[in-house]
Amino acid sequence: MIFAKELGDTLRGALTDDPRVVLLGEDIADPYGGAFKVTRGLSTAFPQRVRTTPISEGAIAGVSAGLALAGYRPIAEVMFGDFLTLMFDQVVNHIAKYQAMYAGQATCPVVVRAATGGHRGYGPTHSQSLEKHFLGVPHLRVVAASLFHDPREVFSDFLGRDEPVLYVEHKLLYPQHLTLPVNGRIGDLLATSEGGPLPTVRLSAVPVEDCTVSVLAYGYQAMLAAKVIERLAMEEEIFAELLVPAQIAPMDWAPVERSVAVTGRLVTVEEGADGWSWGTEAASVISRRLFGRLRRPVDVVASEATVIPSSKTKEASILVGSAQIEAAIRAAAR
Amino acid sequence: MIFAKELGDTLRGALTDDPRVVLLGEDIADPYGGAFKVTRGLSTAFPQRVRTTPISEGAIAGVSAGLALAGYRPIAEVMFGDFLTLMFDQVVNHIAKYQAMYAGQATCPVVVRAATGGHRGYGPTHSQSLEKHFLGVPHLRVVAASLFHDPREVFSDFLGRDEPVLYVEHKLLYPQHLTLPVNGRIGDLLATSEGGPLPTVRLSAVPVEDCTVSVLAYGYQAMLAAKVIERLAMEEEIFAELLVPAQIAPMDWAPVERSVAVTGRLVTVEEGADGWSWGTEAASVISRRLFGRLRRPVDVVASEATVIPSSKTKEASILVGSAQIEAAIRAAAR
Amino acid sequence: MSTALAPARTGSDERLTGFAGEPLDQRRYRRMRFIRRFEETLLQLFEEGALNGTTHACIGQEADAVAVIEHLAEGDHIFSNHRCHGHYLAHSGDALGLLAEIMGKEAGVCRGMGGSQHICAPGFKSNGVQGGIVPNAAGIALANQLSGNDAVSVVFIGDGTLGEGVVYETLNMAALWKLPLLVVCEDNRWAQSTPIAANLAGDMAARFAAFGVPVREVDSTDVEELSAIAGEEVGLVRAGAGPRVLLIHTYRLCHHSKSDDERPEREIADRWLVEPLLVHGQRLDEADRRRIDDEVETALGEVVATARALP
Amino acid sequence: MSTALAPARTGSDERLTGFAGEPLDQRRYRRMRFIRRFEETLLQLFEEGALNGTTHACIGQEADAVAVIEHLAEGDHIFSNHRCHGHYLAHSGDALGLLAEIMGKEAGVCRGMGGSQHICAPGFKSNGVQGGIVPNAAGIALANQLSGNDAVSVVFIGDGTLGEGVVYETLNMAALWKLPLLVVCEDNRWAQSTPIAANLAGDMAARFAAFGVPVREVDSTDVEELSAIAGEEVGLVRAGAGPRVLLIHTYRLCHHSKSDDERPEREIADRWLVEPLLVHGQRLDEADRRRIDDEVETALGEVVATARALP
Ligand SMILES: Cc1ncc(C[n+]2csc(CCOP(=O)(O)OP(=O)(O)O)c2C)c(N)n1
Ligand SMILES: Cc1ncc(C[n+]2csc(CCOP(=O)(O)OP(=O)(O)O)c2C)c(N)n1
Ligand SMILES: [Mg+2]
Ligand SMILES: [Mg+2]
Repeated sequence: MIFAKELGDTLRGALTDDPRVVLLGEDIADPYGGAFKVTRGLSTAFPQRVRTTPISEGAIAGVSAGLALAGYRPIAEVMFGDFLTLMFDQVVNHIAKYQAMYAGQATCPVVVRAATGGHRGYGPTHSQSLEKHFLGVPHLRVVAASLFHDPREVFSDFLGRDEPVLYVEHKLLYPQHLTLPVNGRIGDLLATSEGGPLPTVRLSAVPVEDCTVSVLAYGYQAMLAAKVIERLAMEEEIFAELLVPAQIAPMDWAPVERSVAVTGRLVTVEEGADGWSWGTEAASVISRRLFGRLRRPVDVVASEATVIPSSKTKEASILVGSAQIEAAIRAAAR
Repeated sequence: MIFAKELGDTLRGALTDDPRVVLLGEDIADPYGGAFKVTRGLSTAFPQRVRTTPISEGAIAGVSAGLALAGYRPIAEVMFGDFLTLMFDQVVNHIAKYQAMYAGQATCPVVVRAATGGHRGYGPTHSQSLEKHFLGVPHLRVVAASLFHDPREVFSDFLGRDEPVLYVEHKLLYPQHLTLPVNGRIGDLLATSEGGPLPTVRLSAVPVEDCTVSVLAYGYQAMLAAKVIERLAMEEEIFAELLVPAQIAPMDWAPVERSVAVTGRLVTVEEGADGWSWGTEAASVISRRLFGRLRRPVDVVASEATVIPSSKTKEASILVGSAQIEAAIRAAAR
Repeated sequence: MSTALAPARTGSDERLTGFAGEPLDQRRYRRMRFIRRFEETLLQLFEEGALNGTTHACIGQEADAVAVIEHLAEGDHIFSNHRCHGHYLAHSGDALGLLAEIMGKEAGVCRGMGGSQHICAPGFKSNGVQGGIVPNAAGIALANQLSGNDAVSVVFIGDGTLGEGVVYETLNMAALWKLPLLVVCEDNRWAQSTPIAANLAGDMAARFAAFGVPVREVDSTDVEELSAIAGEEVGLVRAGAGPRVLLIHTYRLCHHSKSDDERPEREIADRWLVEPLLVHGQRLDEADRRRIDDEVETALGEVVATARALP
Repeated sequence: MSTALAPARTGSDERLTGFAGEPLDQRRYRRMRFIRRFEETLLQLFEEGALNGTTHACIGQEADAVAVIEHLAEGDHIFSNHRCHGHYLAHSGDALGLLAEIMGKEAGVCRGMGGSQHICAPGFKSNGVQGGIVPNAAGIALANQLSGNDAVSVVFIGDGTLGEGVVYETLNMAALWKLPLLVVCEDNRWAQSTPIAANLAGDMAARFAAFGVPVREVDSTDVEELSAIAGEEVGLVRAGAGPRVLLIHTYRLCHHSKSDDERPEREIADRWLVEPLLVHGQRLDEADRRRIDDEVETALGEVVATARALP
């Protein structure tokens, strides 16, 4: 149940089940199978519908848009999420606009998959989590891969709906095992899923009524946060409820609101740069919805707003990791 | 003192005083002088340093970056701010990165000027205020033109510093008169400027101690908001203090915090689409800094998160205008 | 001369798009006249203040639209740009839908969302961002290729749009994948206020050829000449020859959008002498021409009246 | 044979960059050997786990770097890409600064911020985003033009990078403005895992020419041949001929980054027979070659030891 493999199988399933599915991306064809090997084997099985492209991120997005307008289901891979910048025009001014701008006469359900995130020493242009810049683009959904969400369900949601979506896959998730809730548990944590095909997964060592902090995180940071809350519960009896949404924009705030209504405290965690970030909106919304009912201000944990260094020690000093998550939860629980 | 004219004179002054200043942009040369006529006359006076470019936003930004790395002071014009999307890679992965990524061995002080905003019926791809997507890009400043800030001072700040900046000029400001504080007043409003060359201007009918709401707005919306607070003061004795920053990211929150510490209420106003917007960060920061001291939640006023319609009535129904600003201030003051 | 070409869409007004059995000469003249008068009317309405926003007329380039589009069939797809009225009208004949759209009315083809530059109807789309439509059209071509049909995807761009990098990214991909894409490049010598000499280095036709996309180049405002060539190009693409470019050297006789024109008067005046209606109109009897002009005028008058009355 | 070419930067280790008065043949061999051994050492250090992140070696392409850069002078500027070590070492000779950088040490040329792909030193920069460096280099060329100096801005790109649209936007602008820009395109037949046949349609050289940028094409791994041509090209750009392209057909002998290579073994083996050190090494006496090899080895050994000991 390695995530990269599950994801690859999901894509294979989609190609098999739905003749409208087309995969485009740089170096995704066999034998290479993509920089992170997610698509390995797929071009051999579906040579027409799995295509390695030239190094042309703008056209990859633009051709995907055309396919989608014509009724196909393109899934475009961005080798490093840092290069989403080169798709920004197509995403903002084409893909996300067509349906509304054409008064519903067309749909443009492009799926863009991007390998994001740092902690690997790849340096300033190969380590970013730029998804925050795609949050709040009207009519664009942003969904984050996590170990707590089955990619099959995620993609069945994508392919079952008519809206475009940006799916961010943190590189460090690829080699990890999926950890889906089984019988209300994930390992030693209680786990529940709320809200349809892209549920918010709630994880805690004890029932939420006994938790003193809510933690909101996605992607790789959610994996780290799960470990942190487990450790804090075991070792120090600090009990936090972790909420892990799949869809990070637009957000369904209801589960977050419910949790924070109980705990009175919220810590948000993301790897992207601080300032106008994902957690910022959470802080804004929850501060409003639970006005007067929070025990302390919402704490937004994000990475230092600078270039991501290549040096491993420097990188670790600016990117959010377990230490920052733990410190924030401790501070909140105090 | 028409804004477009003042801005043109400012650019002329910069070209005259500083031989490193170079203007690049589509159709900026004479006799046309730019889609909004800001640069009219400049290419005649400085043919080498004022250049009409091909329709190549990416290269305009990229060539500007090279000029800046080489010690020049490029000022690039984007005809419609909607096309900033095509510069996103250069801004995020090149211009804003170079100084920090090269450990300070280079600087890249590009100024990008973009004509933004709606209310003119130009439709989905010529009316947007996309600056929110550039907020929180590490090492990028975002500054908004307003009628309360002298473009001469703004550009002297830009050209006196080594950082890149995105300067957004709402189209509807071009034909307006600048209204700079004179003797502590702008028209019938008290006016003070705080904070150096890019001050936050504070406007109110009565001293802040007698105000019950703080309003934070920039650009064209600040002009609308000033009229609204003046009218509400005159006609209904609802007193609000309006704060108008020039630099909208990174933000100096101190003046906002001071104002809200007095009024206990904050309304933020922007024309960009709702969700992960400028005001979101304001709400997050002020809710934290003044935790327990707000009388009501921060209210973020932004445009409906959808495509901007071409139809004038439809456009007016989704974009923030005076009516929404007034309603929000009234609600806050209740 | 056949009239097999370009049957009018059902439901369109024959006075604008052509009557069944009408000689092709007359039909072409009628369609160009329709486009010309539609846009002149539009500019007048703008001056009156009846419209808002902006608009880009294709006065002088009507022959391109009519010539290319008369070779397209059900299932083909057109992607157009900011200067899309001629293409849209040649495709659909839908004057009321377009006018209502530009007026921002609910009956508009995009219910007032898109306005002049953002039009969508079956087989037709436009977007006002230069360049980005080219990969979109290539994607539609790829869809057609995957579906195994023989539909053609046509995209119209201007000379200035050759400044956008994504155009070349797309040419490359289209050539690699032999996509059934026809790029019609309308070189009208100017991009907004900028002459091609200040916009484009090197050789325009060679740019396409260098990416492995064959180019057919023609300098003409004659709808008949253009149609013959366009027919061959569309036919080749439809037959599976891969992407091709039809490069038409022409001229825009009106200003860029509403009132911005600083081009040499003499240059414009010279081009009025070879404008498409004049060039092709000579092939018609004076009486036929008059009749068609009148029919178009009457029909358009009705369209305007209807549009004005719309909520 | 002159040694006027490519004086070593002051402060660099002459065992790596060449001794004063050394015959040019030997100097060139030494520099290529230096680059080769530096990168082989790097790959070894990666395997040991002494480095982190990623790296792209230019093994097989050393002649390009040495040949072009020996014609550059103080004031000229090089912009390089992800595969920048050879360019950087040929330019600066700064093995320690680069190694420390890749090791993420404070003594690195960018204090560990940039790592393998993001290097900055006087007259040199690199960035790991394909394509975007090309307009950056053009901007530097424009600065030189405006300053009225005769400096040359050189940018290195790979064949695969010809997929990026901004390259063409820049060629166009550079040609229009006659910028003193030299684009060196190192066509090593592959882009990551993708062969040029799957990446590039049409004709590579024609792509540049179509934008009005003259191309000099050469298929060689011989540093002497390359240098002669590069010298002419740099000279032309310096003399104000406007932008030019030096298109070098060559081959990458190592994997793309660390361990990813799925190319046909036979193809690689064939290219090892014409690798630059072999080709040029034949011009040297066996004894000189041995001596140089030893000097480079010793010097690099010291560099590695010093770098390891750095904090
Ligand atoms: C990406 C982008 N940049 C700039 C513009 C503004 N603009 C609209 S039309 C135009 C000129 C287009 O020239 P050309 O392609 O020759 O078409 P023409 O107007 O001559 O038909 C420009 C610069 C735009 N719409 N999109
Ligand atoms: C914008 C962008 N897209 C994708 C990549 C990932 N990438 C790094 S190197 C490379 C291949 C480059 O090929 P080429 O230009 O031929 O240079 P070579 O590696 O052969 O020297 C790719 C796709 C990148 N660095 N930047
Ligand atoms: Mg044109
Ligand atoms: Mg290559």
